[in-house]
Amino acid sequence: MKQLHKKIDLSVDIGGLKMRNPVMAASGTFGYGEEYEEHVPIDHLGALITKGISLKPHSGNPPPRLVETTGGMLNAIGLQNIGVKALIKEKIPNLMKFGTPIIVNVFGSTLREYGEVARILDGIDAIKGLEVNISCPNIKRGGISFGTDPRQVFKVVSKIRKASALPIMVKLSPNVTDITTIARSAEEAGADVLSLINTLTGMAVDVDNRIPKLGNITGGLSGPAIKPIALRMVWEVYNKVNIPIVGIGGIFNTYDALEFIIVGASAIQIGTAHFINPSVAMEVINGLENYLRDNHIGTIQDLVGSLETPTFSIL
Amino acid sequence: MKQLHKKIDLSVDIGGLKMRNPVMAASGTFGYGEEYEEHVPIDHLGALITKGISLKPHSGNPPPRLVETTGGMLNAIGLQNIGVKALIKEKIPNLMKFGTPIIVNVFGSTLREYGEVARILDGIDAIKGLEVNISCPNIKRGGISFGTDPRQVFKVVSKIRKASALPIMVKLSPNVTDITTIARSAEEAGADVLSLINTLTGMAVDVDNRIPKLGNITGGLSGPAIKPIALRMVWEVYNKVNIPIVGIGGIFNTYDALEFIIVGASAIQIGTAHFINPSVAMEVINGLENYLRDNHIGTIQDLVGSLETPTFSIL
Amino acid sequence: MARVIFNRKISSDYYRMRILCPEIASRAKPGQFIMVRITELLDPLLRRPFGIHRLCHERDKHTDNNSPSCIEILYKIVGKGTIVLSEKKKGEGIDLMGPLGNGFYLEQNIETAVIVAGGIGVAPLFSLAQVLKGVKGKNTSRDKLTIFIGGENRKDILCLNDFKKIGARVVVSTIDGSLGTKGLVTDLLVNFLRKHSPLETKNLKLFGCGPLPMLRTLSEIAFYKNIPCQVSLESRMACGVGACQGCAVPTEINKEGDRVVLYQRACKEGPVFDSTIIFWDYKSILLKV
Amino acid sequence: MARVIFNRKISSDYYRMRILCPEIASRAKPGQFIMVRITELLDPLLRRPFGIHRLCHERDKHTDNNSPSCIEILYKIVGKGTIVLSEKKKGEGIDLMGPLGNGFYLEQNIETAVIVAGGIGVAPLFSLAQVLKGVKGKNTSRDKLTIFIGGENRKDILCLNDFKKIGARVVVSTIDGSLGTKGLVTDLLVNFLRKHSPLETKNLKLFGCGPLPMLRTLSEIAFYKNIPCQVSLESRMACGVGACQGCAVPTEINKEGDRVVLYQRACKEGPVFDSTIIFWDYKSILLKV
Ligand SMILES: Cc1cc2nc3c(=O)[nH]c(=O)nc-3n(C[C@H](O)[C@H](O)[C@H](O)COP(=O)(O)OP(=O)(O)OC[C@H]3O[C@@H](n4cnc5c(N)ncnc54)[C@H](O)[C@@H]3O)c2cc1C
Ligand SMILES: Cc1cc2nc3c(=O)[nH]c(=O)nc-3n(C[C@H](O)[C@H](O)[C@H](O)COP(=O)(O)OP(=O)(O)OC[C@H]3O[C@@H](n4cnc5c(N)ncnc54)[C@H](O)[C@@H]3O)c2cc1C
Ligand SMILES: Cc1cc2nc3c(=O)[nH]c(=O)nc-3n(C[C@H](O)[C@H](O)[C@H](O)COP(=O)(O)O)c2cc1C
Ligand SMILES: Cc1cc2nc3c(=O)[nH]c(=O)nc-3n(C[C@H](O)[C@H](O)[C@H](O)COP(=O)(O)O)c2cc1C
Ligand code: FES
Ligand code: FES
Repeated sequence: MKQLHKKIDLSVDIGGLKMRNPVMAASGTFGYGEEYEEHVPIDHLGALITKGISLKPHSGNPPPRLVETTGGMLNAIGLQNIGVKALIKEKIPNLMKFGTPIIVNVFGSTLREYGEVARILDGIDAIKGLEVNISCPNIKRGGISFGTDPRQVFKVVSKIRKASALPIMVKLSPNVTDITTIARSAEEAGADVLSLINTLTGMAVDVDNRIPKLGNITGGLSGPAIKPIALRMVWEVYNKVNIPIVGIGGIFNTYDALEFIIVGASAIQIGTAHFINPSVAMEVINGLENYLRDNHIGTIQDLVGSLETPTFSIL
Repeated sequence: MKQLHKKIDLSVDIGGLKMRNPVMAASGTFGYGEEYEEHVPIDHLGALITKGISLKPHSGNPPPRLVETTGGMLNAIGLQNIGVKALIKEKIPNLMKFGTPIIVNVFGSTLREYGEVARILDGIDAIKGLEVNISCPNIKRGGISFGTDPRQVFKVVSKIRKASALPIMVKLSPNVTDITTIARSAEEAGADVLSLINTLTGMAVDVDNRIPKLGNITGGLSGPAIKPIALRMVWEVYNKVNIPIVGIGGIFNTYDALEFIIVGASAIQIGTAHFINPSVAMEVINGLENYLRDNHIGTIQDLVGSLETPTFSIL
Repeated sequence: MARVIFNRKISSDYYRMRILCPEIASRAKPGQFIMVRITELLDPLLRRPFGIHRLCHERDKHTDNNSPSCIEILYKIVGKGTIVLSEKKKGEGIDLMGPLGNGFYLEQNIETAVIVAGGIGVAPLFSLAQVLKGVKGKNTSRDKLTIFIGGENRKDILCLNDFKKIGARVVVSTIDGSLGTKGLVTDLLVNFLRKHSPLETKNLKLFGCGPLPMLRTLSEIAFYKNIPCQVSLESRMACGVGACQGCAVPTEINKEGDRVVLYQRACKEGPVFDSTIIFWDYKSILLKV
Repeated sequence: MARVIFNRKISSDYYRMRILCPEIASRAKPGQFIMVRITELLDPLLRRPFGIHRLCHERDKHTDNNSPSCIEILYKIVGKGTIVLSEKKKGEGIDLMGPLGNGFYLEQNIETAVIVAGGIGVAPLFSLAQVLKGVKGKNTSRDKLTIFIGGENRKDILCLNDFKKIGARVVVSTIDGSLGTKGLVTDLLVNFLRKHSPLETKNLKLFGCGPLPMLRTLSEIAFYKNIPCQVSLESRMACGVGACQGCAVPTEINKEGDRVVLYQRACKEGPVFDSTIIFWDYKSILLKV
């Protein structure tokens, strides 16, 4: 079945984000790019999403910040970041040199802060889009995350929509009863793209000392353990919204990426897998190309949401 | 540090359920006992919970019904069960011979059905308690699960409370934004015990055929993958309710069981682990005894909720 | 704990493993299976089911004891579980549960038997042939037991000489014609049956194991020829003992005059079923198992 | 891919593994570490960090090339990752990332150095001693390099002869007194320093690696005696390259006149830190890492 090695076009344009391929590095797992410079040809990535940034610098949570779980890991890095001004001054110039689209992940602890961060980032040439992390505790509302209340989500996204002309990708929290209502709020408020999922809140205990294994008590679960949940959520949201979706959660190889695309993701992000296999993004990019070629599929777009579901059942 | 081999008392009484130890077999993973008869000394178990039972028999979901995921598995058995009457006639007599407390897991697709099943089971001597599965799709409300709406939970539990004098354990769904509000509804409606968590809804895709790997499209995720989420939820609920909690989710060994007890569970259930290691419950029972002895702790109760959390943090 | 006696690669993708497990071997019947724990770690998580391929004695212990002390499994590398299994070394411990399920139903006097195997489906059928051929020199005539073995190509045709050695007639087909007749094994079976009068096939029994489409065709042939046929089915399994209901196979049974669909457990009521009770129209879903 | 040259048990819980990895070995500095992928499967999931214990040449290839082709790690079995690692066989491939982190800072002329090791903390300190002793016969006087090694009992005292062989003075203590002086290794250090005049300790450098309480005491001793001290810290790691912020170590730095706490990455700014910048009061949490 060998055929001529036709070049497959993996490029995508999702909600104004143009990328040479649909494989991005997820926020918080790829630093500011420079950390993986030696290990990954960063210019091959579809896009690079920075660690979440807020108005002022934050020092983050007390250690321990990590714990391995079966098929996953919990992280409680907290809000640690250098603040939006330092990002622009110290990190963006270096990031630019990779020639990879940069998407800045933003968050705030108040509505206002979200807006301000977005405004400061608006008009900076190297930045091709914003990813809005709505899984952050809302200080005004007693620490309940913005991302679990559809009305709050609408407000946050509207605020950012007004503050920025950049493509806006809203990153959804999986810690909700019905992710589709949150997704629709974000869509109505003007999101261009939805990305999901962020981590699921979890916990681990040191039974010898009877203390939490994380300094922050709870943390966010990522990795292959959460993939089934992430897939289900992408599929649910795909059936309810009309804007493109970016799939995230436990993607470790080409098959995992394909699962997300087939249930409805127009692109994907890789997080935890980088830690275990820094070549993972390159392997997935090649793997997607091979899959398209082997299956005579012209573009990624033709694969998005191509899941066939059984049409009959037996009582 | 060898000391006299003092007999440790593992017995617990939670909300009227008296058990020789806090280790139960979880619903749907241990059949009706007889299936594991050859492989497990069933009389050593704290209690045995039957597969979920409804008023009428159900044939269940189309295959495939199982798929392995990293650190877990998805199941979509559906409602398959022989109906409450056949349970009483065909299964209970055999179950009684083990001398292990039997708890019947019940569900319905209408409020009324829940009540009727409970009423039919009331007064049967061998049955020591009911576990109410509220993660079932509510037909009247378009398939949304009872377990995600606090008002519905209140209604279901009240209905059962009226229909039965048995200890009632309400099994909570983890597919919710805030499990503590659901827990409190169940408590207010008269639940004696809460058990958590049931499975998280997930999905898997066969990328070669571009179809779901489960006949039912989605299924319930269980196993070690979900343990961090389950632990977090038990801890959250423990801090909000005054009735005993039974911890469930990915318990594979003594350490896992201890984690749940330390964050607030008075007893635990083992599910998926039986499939991999049929001796798991016996190992956990012995392990708990050894832990108590080694740590000079008198009873399990002294360990429940003994987590110490850090009292300071650095900005 | 059971112990690996050998674990040999027998052709590109196929391995044969002999395991010392007297408690399982002494009770095992053809068609039953074992659940193997692949690793003490949690990836892969679930046990994997394998048919009992062969019953035998440990080589260096020729005891008078008639009951076998070892079983063999014959397996194909298809994913991570079988890859890890193929790395097990001689002497290593291995965690098994078994024998599980209902094996083939064998009446006292089976006059003539025809076994149809597709690919790795041959695995449980060798132990069946062993038993059908009886213990000491019984049923030695080649006419009494015929084995049809089909596969994609010659590499997928296993156990040829083993079957010959126990005195069975062996008929082979491959899709690409690289060994035996080119074509489907079920087509050869149709030809074979055509040559026999209904009287001759009267006391014939059919046994099959292999890919679902093959088994379905086999079942149709048996139905039209009115020959009793038992098939061994595969299904995804978690517990292997009947506790989880995960391995459901749709069957059609008679209930108050109606044919109703009822799910039966491959691990408990099966994996061997009478071919007439399987609800084959379900194949569109089952095929993807 | 890197390849295992040997993987030896050196005492009950300790293993020594030599790995052929010229690209890493030729660039490695004492105090740096590698991240090892334990398995191709997903349990255990994360890579595990190990200090570079020793730089050396592959035995059977005595080339003129001065740069080492192999590294060794010395590791203690503490959980499933190290158990699986201990099962790796000679000749197997092994997936490494490295050399990572900042090693020990070595000025041109270190006159006298004192190394303090607790338990498995000795691992990265041997490569440090190798370098401190210089290449060809430099610093051969025993007075120039002293190693204090402490442990629970004699089994935890590793590399004794290795240090002696390269010409260092070795002082040993164990908690149970089964080898060397009974007691804490830091108490021996205090005695040792008491015997030296401030003038003598003026050009002394301290280096330490071991359990956190030991390092804290070491740091206090260094502070009171005003001796420069570098410590190598452990922390839970995920990426090992500075990307995840997971391995944060609290440090105290001067910011506009105030001492403020700042988290630094053990994998990037560390694992070796100047002992004065570590925020030791944090130990109550750190101890539980
Ligand atoms: C009763 C029974 C007896 C069997 N006997 C044999 C035998 O003797 N020799 C042999 O080689 N194989 C046998 N199988 C199939 C064998 O269990 C699977 O090939 C094996 O579990 C695959 O594991 P894996 O991790 O290598 O593959 P995976 O990575 O899990 O899957 C690879 C492929 O194998 C299929 N598969 C996985 N698990 C199962 C399963 N439980 N049942 C059916 N298909 C599955 C999947 O659809 C997938 O396409 C039997 C199956 C059953 C149910
Ligand atoms: C920079 C650095 C260098 C190291 N060098 C060495 C070395 O040369 N030799 C050596 O034996 N060990 C070294 N360690 C510690 C080693 O990484 C851990 O012992 C190992 O990861 C444990 O893996 P495991 O799966 O066996 O244990 P696990 O089952 O993961 O854990 C068992 C115990 O080890 C502790 N632990 C687990 N992971 C880490 C970690 N990343 N850092 C610290 N403690 C951990 C846990 O608290 C737990 O108590 C080093 C650690 C770091 C950060
Ligand atoms: C160490 C770590 C830090 C993270 N930091 C952020 C962050 O700052 N902002 C954000 O939106 N998501 C953050 N995430 C979530 C990831 O971007 C991603 O959504 C999640 O890890 C699931 O994907 P994965 O399973 O591929 O890792 C972080 C994840 C990890 C593991
Ligand atoms: C095959 C299977 C069937 C199950 N059936 C039921 C059921 O009928 N009723 C119920 O309340 N929970 C059911 N569960 C959920 C388990 O009781 C348990 O809550 C869940 O599996 C998490 O625990 P584990 O990780 O230990 O398996 C089922 C789980 C599995 C794996
Ligand atoms: S595999 Fe569990 S019932 Fe068959
Ligand atoms: S381990 Fe990721 S930053 Fe250090």
